[in-house]
Amino acid sequence: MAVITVLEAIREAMREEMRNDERVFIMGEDIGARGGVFLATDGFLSEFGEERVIDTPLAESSIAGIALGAAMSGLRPIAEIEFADFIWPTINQIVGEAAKVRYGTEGKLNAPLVLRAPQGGGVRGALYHSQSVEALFAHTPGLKVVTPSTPYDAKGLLKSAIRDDDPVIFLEHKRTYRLVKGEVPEQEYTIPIGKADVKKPGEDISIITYGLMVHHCLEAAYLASSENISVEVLDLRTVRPLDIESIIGTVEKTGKALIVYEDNQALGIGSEVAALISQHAFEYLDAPVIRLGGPEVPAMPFSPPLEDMFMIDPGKISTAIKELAEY
Amino acid sequence: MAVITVLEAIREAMREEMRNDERVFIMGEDIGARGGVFLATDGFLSEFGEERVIDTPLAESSIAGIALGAAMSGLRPIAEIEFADFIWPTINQIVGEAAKVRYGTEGKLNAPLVLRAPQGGGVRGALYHSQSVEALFAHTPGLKVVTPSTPYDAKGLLKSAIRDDDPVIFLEHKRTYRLVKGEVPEQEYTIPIGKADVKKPGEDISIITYGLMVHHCLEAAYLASSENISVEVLDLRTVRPLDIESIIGTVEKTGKALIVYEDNQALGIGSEVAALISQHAFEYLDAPVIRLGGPEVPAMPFSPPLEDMFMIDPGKISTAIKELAEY
Amino acid sequence: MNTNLKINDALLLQMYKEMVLCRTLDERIWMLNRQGKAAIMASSQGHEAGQIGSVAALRKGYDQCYIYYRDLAVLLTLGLTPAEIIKGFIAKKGEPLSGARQFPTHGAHPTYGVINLSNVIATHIPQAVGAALTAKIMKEDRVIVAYFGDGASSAGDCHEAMNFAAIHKLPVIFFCENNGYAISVPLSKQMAVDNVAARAEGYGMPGIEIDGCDIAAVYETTIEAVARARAGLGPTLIEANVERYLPHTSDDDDSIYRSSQEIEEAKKRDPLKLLREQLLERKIMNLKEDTYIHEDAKDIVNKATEEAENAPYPETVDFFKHVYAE
Amino acid sequence: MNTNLKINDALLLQMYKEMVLCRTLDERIWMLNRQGKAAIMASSQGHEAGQIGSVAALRKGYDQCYIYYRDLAVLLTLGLTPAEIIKGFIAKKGEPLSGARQFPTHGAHPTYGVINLSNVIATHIPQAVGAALTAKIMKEDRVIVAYFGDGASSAGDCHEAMNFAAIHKLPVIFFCENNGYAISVPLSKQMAVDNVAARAEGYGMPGIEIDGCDIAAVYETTIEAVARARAGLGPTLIEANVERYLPHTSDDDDSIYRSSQEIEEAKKRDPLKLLREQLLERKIMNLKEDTYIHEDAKDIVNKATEEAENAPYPETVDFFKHVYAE
Ligand SMILES: Cc1ncc(C[n+]2csc(CCOP(=O)(O)OP(=O)(O)O)c2C)c(N)n1
Ligand SMILES: Cc1ncc(C[n+]2csc(CCOP(=O)(O)OP(=O)(O)O)c2C)c(N)n1
Ligand SMILES: [Mg+2]
Ligand SMILES: [Mg+2]
Repeated sequence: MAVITVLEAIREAMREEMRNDERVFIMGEDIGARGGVFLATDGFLSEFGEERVIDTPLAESSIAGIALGAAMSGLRPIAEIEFADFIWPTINQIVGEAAKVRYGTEGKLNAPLVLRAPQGGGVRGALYHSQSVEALFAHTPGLKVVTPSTPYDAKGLLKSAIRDDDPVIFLEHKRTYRLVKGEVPEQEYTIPIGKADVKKPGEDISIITYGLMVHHCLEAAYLASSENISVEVLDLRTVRPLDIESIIGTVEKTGKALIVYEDNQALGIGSEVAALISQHAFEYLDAPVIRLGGPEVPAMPFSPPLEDMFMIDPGKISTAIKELAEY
Repeated sequence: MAVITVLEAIREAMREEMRNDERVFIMGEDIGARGGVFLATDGFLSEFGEERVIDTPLAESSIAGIALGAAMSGLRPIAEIEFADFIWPTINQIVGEAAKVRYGTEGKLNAPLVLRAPQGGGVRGALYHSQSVEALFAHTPGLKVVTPSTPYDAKGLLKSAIRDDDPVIFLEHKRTYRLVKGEVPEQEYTIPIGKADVKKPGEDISIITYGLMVHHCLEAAYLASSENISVEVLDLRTVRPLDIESIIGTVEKTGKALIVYEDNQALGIGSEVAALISQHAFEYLDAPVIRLGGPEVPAMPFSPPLEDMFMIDPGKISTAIKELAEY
Repeated sequence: MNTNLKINDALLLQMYKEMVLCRTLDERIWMLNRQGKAAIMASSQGHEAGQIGSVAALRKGYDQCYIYYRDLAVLLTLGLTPAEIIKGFIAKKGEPLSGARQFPTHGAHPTYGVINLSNVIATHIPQAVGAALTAKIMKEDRVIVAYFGDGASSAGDCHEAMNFAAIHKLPVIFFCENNGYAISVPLSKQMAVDNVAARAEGYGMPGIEIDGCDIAAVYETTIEAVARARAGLGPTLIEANVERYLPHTSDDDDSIYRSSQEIEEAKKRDPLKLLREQLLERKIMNLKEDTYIHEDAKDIVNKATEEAENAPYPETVDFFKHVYAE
Repeated sequence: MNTNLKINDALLLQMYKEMVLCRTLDERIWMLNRQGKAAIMASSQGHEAGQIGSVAALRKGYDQCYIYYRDLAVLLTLGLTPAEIIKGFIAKKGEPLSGARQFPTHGAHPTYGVINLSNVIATHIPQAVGAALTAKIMKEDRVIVAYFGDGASSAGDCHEAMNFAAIHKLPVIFFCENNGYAISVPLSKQMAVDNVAARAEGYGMPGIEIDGCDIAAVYETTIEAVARARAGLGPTLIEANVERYLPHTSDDDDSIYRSSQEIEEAKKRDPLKLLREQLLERKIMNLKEDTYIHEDAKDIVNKATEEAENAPYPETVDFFKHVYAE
């Protein structure tokens, strides 16, 4: 199996799907000659031509709206938002419209579009190149929201997203792009949207997480082993729909849940996960459900010591593990 | 004390603040000659003139953006979004920008604006005149989000919102506008943002709710009394910042929590409330934390039997109370 | 103008029949609202020539219309029956656009190529451009028409969509039904210029202002724009100046912001009256035929009302269907 | 044009000094980035005449500038010191706009009336209009300038803001620094017309296209627009055609999408070179003075670099401050 980066996995997924299915095309800012600011679509213009690789004007609301119109009329657009921090203008077309296409037409239309965006911090990106945006999409029925952590997952999930008949928001943590490498099979595969994945089995504490934090949690979990705390790490992979069965399953096993996410804590994905656990696994709980999410400041500051204050790292996770273990 | 409606309370709050403070002005669609589609600003144009009562073009993103610019430069705009369903285009200017003004300028600027919008269903408003939008704003530090339930609260909270030095999203449940009447003192008063209010004390079960649902919960709570179940109803009033102390306080007292909200359940306000309870009141809990929120469909359908399926009513709340009582 | 694009007598008469039917249906729905039966109604009275004249220039069932709530005549002319439409207003089962999940006239009807996805104004304009992009990519000579009001032209989505369509020379027609008001806000508070068509040049496409009460002008202008679009020459912005005779919707009270005098003045150019006079004058129709057309329309609308009123409400078992693919 | 609005020799020389300082500072920061010290840099090289010429037409500290990331010369000309600016690029304590919480050049400096709130392109255009609304409501004769690139003109916010400003005749100048690219996307893929100024007429305001490398033209055009705005005659859209000599930012590689030939061609109209030649030719400055100006600039920038590099990082105790009023 080849070892590739998350960025390469994403590029491969798109390239293969564009080769397989004529209806798939991509649109966004700088995705053509430039190949995308992160080079996710490097080489696409020359392979697929200007009609299927569309450099758009700087106008995010219409990137979403035009993609939606194309999706409703039979194509399968992959629209790229250059950074997730610029995704807000798409909310009207995605949360307001795309999510309701199928329901509001009684199934006569559907919207098979993918909205991709690099998100997350720890890259000295400051307030406006570091935000996490999954919570604003994950609230709305009709949408799917995917947050991969590894090359294998990214490729398999993005292929599923492109083939999905409903709108999928695909949020790639930009810090994983080049940092995280992993094996990816040569042969064709997909990973189902909506299924979580146990990245490390364990007995004493369940950590539920996704995206970049999976790697920090794994690091903390392996550290904990050396202190005889056995931690299970569940990677949600998809934050809408949540894999409730796997979430409840791991907590029933360990009796202790720690939810780790980089986004602001209040009303983030971890809130829903905690609410589900406290409703459906109440009788199995041996301790309070603990969330370790981003602090109560609007976004991640620029200066290195300030950014470090915001980011959750293996050290902070280890502290939480120990506290929970001792409860 | 005069008995007035929620709509009248809102009108009075704005009128008094505009009389008291020259910097306060209002802008939005149809708020001038028309007096607002719900008549919230009826008579304002003739009293305050065209410069302080600005009928805007149909352009929500700029309603928010212009209000933000005015707020940063010394005025205190009250911007009205005609229906909350049309508020999505403001997310970029409100969640993206207004929330970060103070933090991103190290306190050199602030954004004392109020964004008002009628929201909620049960009015045969269908998919696009019934949505609840509090969750999309309540996630972001830097914003405040207020959801009043009674005329007394609406007036006192709106006055506080207008005087607040930070951006406040003020979401009025349109079904309460004319339906809910109540006493309001003649003399000047305000209600602090961020404080919940016990609308009915009780011993056995805590219901935590806000907006229109406060009234349905009270009805169900009084019904429960006749079956010897004593229910406390806590009205959050503000959904960001949450009054964590009051939430934990009531659950410590009763040991059982039911959270009721009209918005889609997953990742709604109730998710955060449940998460807080399961973390901070774990040892006091005698039963799972139960949420009763909107169903997993994108929004409320039009036809009466379908709308009734969506809306939470005293009957559904009573059922949940009984189940929780029997646990 | 190419003369064979000109309207002919048979088509004029056909359009008149459609207009009479639409007006009759519109009045009936307004009445149903006043009787407390229909939930909410945005009347098309005064807009009909713009709607019918432009649809007549399309290949029905092949071209696509992204409409808004006031486009009753578009729906009717494309093929929805009056009973189907009334079912929408009283939220009955069998409503074909959304199964009565949405506000009246909203949803989609793929067979007729008509989409009215939401109540959020202007969102459909980029969507229409997206459909035009599909036509271009798939090399189909389909034309897409986006119908919208003067109010919608202020929205950012309108700007972004027009700009994109002009860059890529997409087969889309921006058809603005300018009735001078966005609910209560008059044009002078919506823009500092006199017309929306003035914007077209700044995007690099033709902008044509026409009398939207003159159905022949509407038809002929649209025919030309359709030809441009099909030939791959790109979008056109047509601004049809129309009138709104009733309040914004049945929930509105326009007496607060509009004088009855202004409305009386506007009625002088009632498209129905103008077309009727033309047909009689040019002897394409006589008075007896006119009476028959009106009676026929009333009859159709009566039967449709009965059918719709007798229909049941949708079943609640389907409430959770169509959130995701099943 | 009113002749007393014409630029004079002293002002030209002053502007030249500012331009030399800005270029020197800009080159230094680019170097700091290449050394791994400065995080990210969007160079102003080629834009300086547009920025300096327009700021010179303002009442500094009274009028307000809503700028974007490429407006280094605006910041410098308004009064920020090179040391303060470099602190922004290396995220040091004492950075005056945001306390190094934001990307370099972002935040606000109320004393100088300059705001650069976010990296989200075009959001500041309605905000600038809101500030102009404040001026109007408060009856202050303040003028607001919104600086933005050609890319920003495609955004819905730009449209909505211009339309509103024109309706209310607000004292705002829309100053577009058109360098022909939005990162890698050339103008031809951003719009079907040749210039942004073409849009102005459709909003009902003057739209003026100028050579943004000709500092006198920039100054004189802005002086006129400022006069219009102060007199209550409303907004003006100025499109200054400028050049971008370096990649979009220090993170970009423009060789993928732009020929070195094109850049060489563009350098023929380097605003610094043009102004220098003019000053020498018209004997407003001699070669020795020019050398001194350059040496002085280098000296200032050297000292500033040292000061900034020696500054500590911000303290983490303040991390939670300024989320809400305290
Ligand atoms: C985005 C959005 N904002 C506000 C509204 C509320 N609203 C409904 S119709 C309307 C006026 C639309 O005017 P126009 O586009 O001219 O169409 P007309 O009704 O005059 O035909 C408004 C403001 C809405 N539906 N969508
Ligand atoms: C809303 C938004 N979309 C995308 C970006 C990413 N981005 C940063 S700069 C830029 C190009 C801007 O071009 P232009 O406005 O012409 O300014 P220039 O850099 O050429 O001076 C883009 C697309 C952004 N910052 N904000
Ligand atoms: Mg109108
Ligand atoms: Mg540019």
